[in-house]
Amino acid sequence: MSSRMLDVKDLAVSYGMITAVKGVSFNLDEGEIVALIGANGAGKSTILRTISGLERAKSGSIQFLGKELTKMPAHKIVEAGIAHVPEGRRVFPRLTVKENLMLGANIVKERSIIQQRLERTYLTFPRLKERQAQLAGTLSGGEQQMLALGRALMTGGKLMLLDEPSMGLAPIIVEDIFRIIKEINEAGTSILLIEQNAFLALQTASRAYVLETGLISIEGKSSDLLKDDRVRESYLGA
Amino acid sequence: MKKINVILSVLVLFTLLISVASVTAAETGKTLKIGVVSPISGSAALAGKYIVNGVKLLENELNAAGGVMNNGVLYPIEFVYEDNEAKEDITTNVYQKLIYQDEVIGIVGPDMSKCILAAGTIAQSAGCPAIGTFTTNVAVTQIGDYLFRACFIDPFQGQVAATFAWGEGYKTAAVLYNNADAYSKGLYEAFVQSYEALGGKIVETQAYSGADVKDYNVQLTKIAAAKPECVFMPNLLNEVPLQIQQARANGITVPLIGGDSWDTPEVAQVAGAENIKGSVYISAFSPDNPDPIAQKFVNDFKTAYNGDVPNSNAVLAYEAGAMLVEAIKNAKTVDRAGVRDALAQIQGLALPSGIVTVGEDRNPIKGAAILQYNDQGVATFLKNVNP
Amino acid sequence: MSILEIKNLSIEFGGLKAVDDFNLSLEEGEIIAIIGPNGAGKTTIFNMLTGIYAPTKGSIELNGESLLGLKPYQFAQKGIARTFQNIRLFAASTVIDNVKMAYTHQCKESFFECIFRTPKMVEEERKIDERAMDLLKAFDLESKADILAKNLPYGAQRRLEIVRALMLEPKILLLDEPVAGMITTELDDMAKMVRELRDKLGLTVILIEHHMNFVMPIADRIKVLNFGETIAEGSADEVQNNPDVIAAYLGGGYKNVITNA
Amino acid sequence: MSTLMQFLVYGLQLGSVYALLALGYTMVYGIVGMINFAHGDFLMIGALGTFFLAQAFSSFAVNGTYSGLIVALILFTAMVGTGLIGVGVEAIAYKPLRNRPKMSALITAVGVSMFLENFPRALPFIGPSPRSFPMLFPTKRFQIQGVMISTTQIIMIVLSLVFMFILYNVVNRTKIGSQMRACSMDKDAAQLMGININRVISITFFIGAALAAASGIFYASIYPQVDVYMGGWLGTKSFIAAVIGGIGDIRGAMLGGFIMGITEILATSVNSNLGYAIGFVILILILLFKPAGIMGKLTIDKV
Amino acid sequence: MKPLIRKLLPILGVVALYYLIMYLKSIKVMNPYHIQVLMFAGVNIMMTISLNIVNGFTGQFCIGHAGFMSLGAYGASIVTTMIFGGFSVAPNLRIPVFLLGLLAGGLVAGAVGLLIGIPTLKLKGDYLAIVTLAFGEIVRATLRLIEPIGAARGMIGIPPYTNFAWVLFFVVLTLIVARNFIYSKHGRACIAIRDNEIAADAMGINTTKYKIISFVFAAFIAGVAGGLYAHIMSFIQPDTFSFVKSSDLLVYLYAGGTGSLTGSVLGGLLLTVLPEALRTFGNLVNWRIVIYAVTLVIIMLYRPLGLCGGKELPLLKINRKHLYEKSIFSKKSVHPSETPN
Repeated sequence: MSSRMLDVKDLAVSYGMITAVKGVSFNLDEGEIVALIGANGAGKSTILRTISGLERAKSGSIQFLGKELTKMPAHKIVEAGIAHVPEGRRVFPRLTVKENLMLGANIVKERSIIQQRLERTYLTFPRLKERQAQLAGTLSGGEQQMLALGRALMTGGKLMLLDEPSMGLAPIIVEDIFRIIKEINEAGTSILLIEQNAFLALQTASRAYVLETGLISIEGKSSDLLKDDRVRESYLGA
Repeated sequence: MKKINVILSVLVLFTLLISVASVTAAETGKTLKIGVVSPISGSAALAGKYIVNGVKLLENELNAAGGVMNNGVLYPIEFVYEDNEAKEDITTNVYQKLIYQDEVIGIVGPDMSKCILAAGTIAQSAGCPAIGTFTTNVAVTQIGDYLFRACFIDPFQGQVAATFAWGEGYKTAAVLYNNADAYSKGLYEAFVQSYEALGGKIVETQAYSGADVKDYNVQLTKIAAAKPECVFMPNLLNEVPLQIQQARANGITVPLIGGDSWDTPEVAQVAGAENIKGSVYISAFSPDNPDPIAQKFVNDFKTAYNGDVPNSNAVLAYEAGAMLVEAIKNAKTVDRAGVRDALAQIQGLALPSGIVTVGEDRNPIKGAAILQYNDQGVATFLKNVNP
Repeated sequence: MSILEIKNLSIEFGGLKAVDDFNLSLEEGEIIAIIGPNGAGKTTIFNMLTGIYAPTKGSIELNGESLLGLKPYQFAQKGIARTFQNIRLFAASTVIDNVKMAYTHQCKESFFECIFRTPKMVEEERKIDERAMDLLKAFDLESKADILAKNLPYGAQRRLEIVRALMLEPKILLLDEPVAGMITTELDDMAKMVRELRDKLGLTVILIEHHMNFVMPIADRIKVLNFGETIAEGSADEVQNNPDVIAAYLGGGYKNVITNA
Repeated sequence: MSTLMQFLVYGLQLGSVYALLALGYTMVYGIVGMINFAHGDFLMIGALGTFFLAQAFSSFAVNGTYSGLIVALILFTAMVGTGLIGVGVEAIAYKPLRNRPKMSALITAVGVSMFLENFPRALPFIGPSPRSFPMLFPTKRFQIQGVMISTTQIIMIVLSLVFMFILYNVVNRTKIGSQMRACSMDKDAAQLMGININRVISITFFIGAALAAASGIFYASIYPQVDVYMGGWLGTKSFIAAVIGGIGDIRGAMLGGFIMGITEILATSVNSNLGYAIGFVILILILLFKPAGIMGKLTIDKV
Repeated sequence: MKPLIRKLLPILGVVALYYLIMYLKSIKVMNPYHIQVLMFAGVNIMMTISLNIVNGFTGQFCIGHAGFMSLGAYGASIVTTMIFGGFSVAPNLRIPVFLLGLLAGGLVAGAVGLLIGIPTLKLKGDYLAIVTLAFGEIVRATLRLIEPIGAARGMIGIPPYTNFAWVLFFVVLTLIVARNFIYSKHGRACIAIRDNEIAADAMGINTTKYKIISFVFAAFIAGVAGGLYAHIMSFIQPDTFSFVKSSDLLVYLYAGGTGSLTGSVLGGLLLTVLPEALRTFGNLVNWRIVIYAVTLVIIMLYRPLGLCGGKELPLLKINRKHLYEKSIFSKKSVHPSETPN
C-alpha cells in the first residue's frame, strides 16, 4: 500500500500583478512518478518553485509527509526531503563537478553518509566521476543535466522535482536521462516531473495532470491520457 | 457646551490682549533676528560645533540682558542657526533663507572663504550686513560694502608667520600645503612671498590634495631630506595633527609653524605633546591672554561646555556676533542699512582677542597672537603682533 | 548561384576545436536544419554567421561578398537576421517598439531632426510605424502592439522575435531552437510560419532544433554535427537512417518516439 | 635606494588598509551583487568603536600601553561589534531589496552611509570632534639599511596578510566558503541545496564589516586620528582598488589594494600634485586593457 | 484643432506656472529664497534628466556626472567672465553672451564626453561606472591645478545672469528635447541597448555609436546645466563638483525612478527641496541630514523602483497614436489599427 506523500490543495501563486497559478490541486503517492504537462506559461515551473520554497504561495496549502511547506524557508524544505532539479540545470558553473555534488550533500553532517551517496551517484553517472575535477560550466548540456540530477540525489530527498529534464538535449541523451530517472524512481525516490515532451512524460509517469493557464484541465492515468482526444490533439500531435 | 466655549475663547483673547499691551508699555522694540551660518554637518562639522557654541554664549548674555538697547528702546535678539554643510550652494540657500524668510538684520558666518564668496553677493544685493568669521581670503570684503569679517586676512597672517620665522633666525624653510584648499594655498603663497622678500630661502615645497587619505609620509620624507630650519604647515585642522606626528616620525625635529587653523585643543590632543612641543602657530586669539575680557570669555566658555577651551572659530564667531550687536546698539536707524553703517564705524571695541577697529576696507584692524606649544602640549602665549 | 557560401569555417577556443571545417552552400529559399548533440558547435556556427565570434579560419560570403571581419550589427545590416535560443526581446519595450528597433539603421532621420521633432521626422516615423504594424498584422500580433514584450505569452514572444528579425529585411534568417518549450499545437503553427516565410517572402532559413517532429518535415536539407565536425548531410530520410547519426544523436528509441508522436 | 625602500614601506602600510577594506567590497559584491557604498563607514565604526573601547579599558592600561591580551580583546570586540552592525544594516536596509534592481540597493547604501556618518555626529557624546587614537601596539622603530620601520607597521602589515590568508582559505576550503561561492553564482540553486542564503549573506556582511573594522583599527594606529567622516574617501579608494584587482575576486582585492597604496605613494614622490589622481588614472588604464580588472574574468554573456 | 491645443497646452501651462510664481513672489508668499531653491531644483532636474538618458534609457552606468557639470560650469564662465569680461558686458549684450557661454559649456562637456566615451563605453556595468567616477575625480584634480581659472581657489566674479525664467526655460527645453530623443530612432536604439545589448547588436544597431550619442547628448545637457549653475552661484570651484555631487545626482535619479522623465523631475525637485524644507524645524538643525538620510532609505525600501519607476506622465510621452492624428503640419493619415480591412 502506498501512502500519500505530497498533497497540494488550491494552490495560487502570483508575481506582482500577474497570477501565474490560480488554484491548483494535485497529489502524489510514495514511489510514484507523476507528470505535469502543459504549454509554456501554464504555470508548471511556478508550482515546482513554490513547492520547494523559491516562490511564496498566495493561498492554498502544500502538505509533504504531513508537514505544511507553504511557510517554510527553502533550505528547510530541502531538509524535509524535497530535491528540486530546476529548469535549465542551474549547476554552479565555476565550481568543479565534485564541489557541485558536495554542495548537494550540504545538509548532511556525517561524512560516511556523504561518501556513500557520492559513490552511489558516481555509480549512476559514471560520466560524472570521469569529470569530477572539471568545472561544471565546461560540461555539455547533457552532462550538466546529469550533474543536476546527481546533485539532487546527493541531498537524499525522498521526492524529486524535475523541471524539463529534456529541454534542449539531443534525443539520444534524452533517452539516457529518462532511463536514469526511472532507475532513480525504482530505487525508491518519488518523482514529480514537468516535461514538454508530453509523449515522453506520459510514458514515464504513472499519472499526469494537464495544466492550462494556471489551472488543471485534465487529470488521470497516463495510459488514459495517451488515449484522450484533447491531449492527443494539443500535446501529442496526432 | 457652546456657551462655555465662547466664554473661554473670549477670556483667552482678553488675556492675550492684556499681555500684548503690557509688553508694548515697557518700550520694547520688535525682536531682531541674527542669522548664524556654520557647517553643522559635513567635513568641517568640528568648526561648526565651535562656532555655534561661541555664538550661543553671546546669545545667553543677550538673553540675560533682555536684548540690545538702542536709543532707549530694548530690542530682544533672536539667533537663527543654519547648517551650510560646508558647501557653497547650500550656503547661498541659507543666505537667501535668512535674508528673505527670517528677515534677519545681519548674518554671522560662514567660516569658509569659499562659501561666503558664493553667498556674499546675495547679502550685498539684498543690503544685508554679513560678517564672515574665519573668512581670511582677501576677496571676501571686496564683494561689496555689506561684507565684513571678524578675522585678519591671509596676506597678513602669512606675513606674520614669515616675519616670525625670519626673526627667530631660521634662514631656510620648507612648506607643506593643501593644493585643494583655498585657505591653505593662500597662506602658503603669502608666506613664501614675505619670507623670500626678507631673504629667507624655501628649500622644499610639497603639496597634497585634501579630503584624501591622511598619508603625508612621502612629502615629509622629502622635506626631511632638504633639512630646512623650520617647516610651515598652514593646513586644515583635521589634517594638521597627523602631519605633525608624521613629520616627527620622519625625523623632522625643527620647529613647525602653523596658521590660525591650528588653534583648536584637538590639534595638540591628537598630535601628542611629545610631537607638538616647540611648534608655533599664528592665531587670532590666545586663551592665555591675561586680558580680563579674554579671561572672562574663556571661563564662561569652559563653564558652559564641560571645560572645553574655546578656539579661534569660537572666538571669531562670538566676536562677529558681538560686532553686529555693537552695531545694532549704535545704529542711527535700526535696520540693515543702519546696522551696516554702524558696523563700518566700529572703533576700539573691546573683545576677547583685543581692541577691534573696523578699517576702511571693512577688514578689522586687530593684532595676531603667536602661540607656542610647551612640553605638556599646551599652547602658551608667546607674543602679540600688531599690523 | 548560391546566396550564402560558407567554406572551411573553423573556430578554436583555447586550443579546443569547437567547429572544424564547416561547409555550407545555401540556395535562395532553402530551409536547412543543423542538428547534433549539445556542444556539437551548432550555436557557435550561428555566432560566427552573425559576427559575434570571429572564425579562426574559413570564409563566409553573402551573395559573393565576404563578411569576415564585420561587426555583428553589420552582419545584420547586410541581411543576416537571427533569433535566440533563450528569447532576447527588448522586454521593457512595447511589441511595436521591439519591431521598430530593428529598423534603426534604415531610418533616415538625423539626430537634430529627432530632438526637434521636425515634420519630416514625424512623417518618417509614421512610415516606420505603418511598416511595423503591417508585419505585426501578418503574424497576428497587431492587437498586442502596445503592450510590453515581457507580458506576451511565451509562444507569442517567439513569434515576435521572428517578426522583429523580419523588420531588418533580411535575406537569411537564422532560427536558434525556435520551438524549444512548445507543445505540439504551437509547434505546428511555427512550422507553418517558417514555410510561409520561405514561400511568401522568399527567405532562406537556417535552423537549429532538437525537436525532430519539427525538423524532419520542414527541412529541405539537414546537416548533422558532432564535436564540431559534420558527420552527415542530406534529406530527412537519409539522415534518419544514417547509422552514425543514430549512434551519436538520435539514439535507438528515437523511431519509437517519433512514430508515436 | 633606501628612500625608495622607505616609500615601499609606506605603500605597503597604506596598501594593507586599502586591501582589507577592498576585501569587504569584493565579498559583498561577489555574493550579493551590490556595491555597498556604506562599507567605508564600517571602517569608521570600527575605529571609533575601538577608541571608546580603549577608553573603557583604560584602567587596565599601564602608562598608556595596553597588554597584548587586552589589545586582542579590544580588537576582537570591535571587530565582532562592527560585524554585527554590518549584519544589522544588511537586514534592515538591504535585505528587503535583494531581488530588486541593484541600483535600488546602491542608493539605499548612499542613504545608509549618510546616516552612519551623521547619526554619531549629531549625538552629543560623539559629535564631530576628531579624537586621538590610543597606542594599542608597541611603537618601536627600527632602522634597517636606512629604512625606518616601526613595530606598528610590521604588526599591521603582517596581521592584514594573516587576515587575508585566513579569509582566502575560509572561502576556498571550508563548507561555509563553498556555500558562499554557490550563493555568488546562483542563489536559487543554492537554496535548493539546502543552503540558508540569509545566513550566508549575513555571514558575508559580518566578515566584510569585521575586516573593515580591522582595517580601521590599523589605519587609526598609523594615522592616529579618528572622526565620523574618516571612512568616506578611504571607502571610495578601496572600492577602486577592488575594481583594479577585479571585483568579486579575493586575491584581486588584495592585489588591487597594494597596487593602489604603492602607486599612490610613488606618484606622490615624483610630484606631490600627482598623488591624488594617480589611483584613478591607473584604474582607467588597467580597465582599458583588462576590462574586468587584473584578476577578474569577464563573464561573457552566452548567446 | 485638437492636436494644436494638445501641443500648446503644456506651453501655456508653463507660462502660467511662471506667472503664478512671479505673482506669489510679488505678494510675498514666496521670497527670493524659495525662488533660489527652485532654481537649484531646476538645475538638478536638468542634471537628473541628463543622467537618466545615460543610466535610465541607455542602461549604461555613469557615477561621475558632476565632472560634466563642472566642465560646463567652467566652460560657460570662461566665456562670460574671462573672454567677455563678466560684469563689464554691455547690458544689451548680456543675453547673447550668456547664451553663448551656455552653448560653450555644453560643447566643452559634450566634446569631453565624446573623448572619454569612445574608449570607455566598451566597458560594462560596474566597470564603466567606476571609470566614470575616476573621470570625474581626474577632472576635479586637473581643474584644481590650472592657475588661470583660479585653481583650487575657484573662479569669482561670474555675473549672476541666471534667473528663474531662464532656469524654467531650459528645464522645459531639456524635457522637450529629451522626450523627443527618447521617442525617436535614437531613443529606441538606446532603450534596445539597455534592454538587451546582444539582441540590439543582432538587430543591426551599432551599439557603440548609439551609446556614444547618448553619452555626448547627456554630457551636453549636463554642461548647459553646469553653466546655469555657475551663473546662479557667481562663484565656482573644483571641489563643488566632487563625487558627493555625483552621488546626490544618482540619488535624485534613482529615488525618482529611472527610465521616467517624470521621475527625474520629481526626484530632482523633491530631494532638492526636502533638505531645505527640513530647515523649518529650526531646533532640529543638528539632525537635518540624519532625517534626510532616513527619508531616502524609506523611499527606496517602499518604492524600490523609485517614486515613478517606469511610469510617465502622459505629457512627457509621445503616444504612437499621435503619429496618426491630423498633425498641425503634415497631411492627414489614419491609424493602421483603425483601418477597416
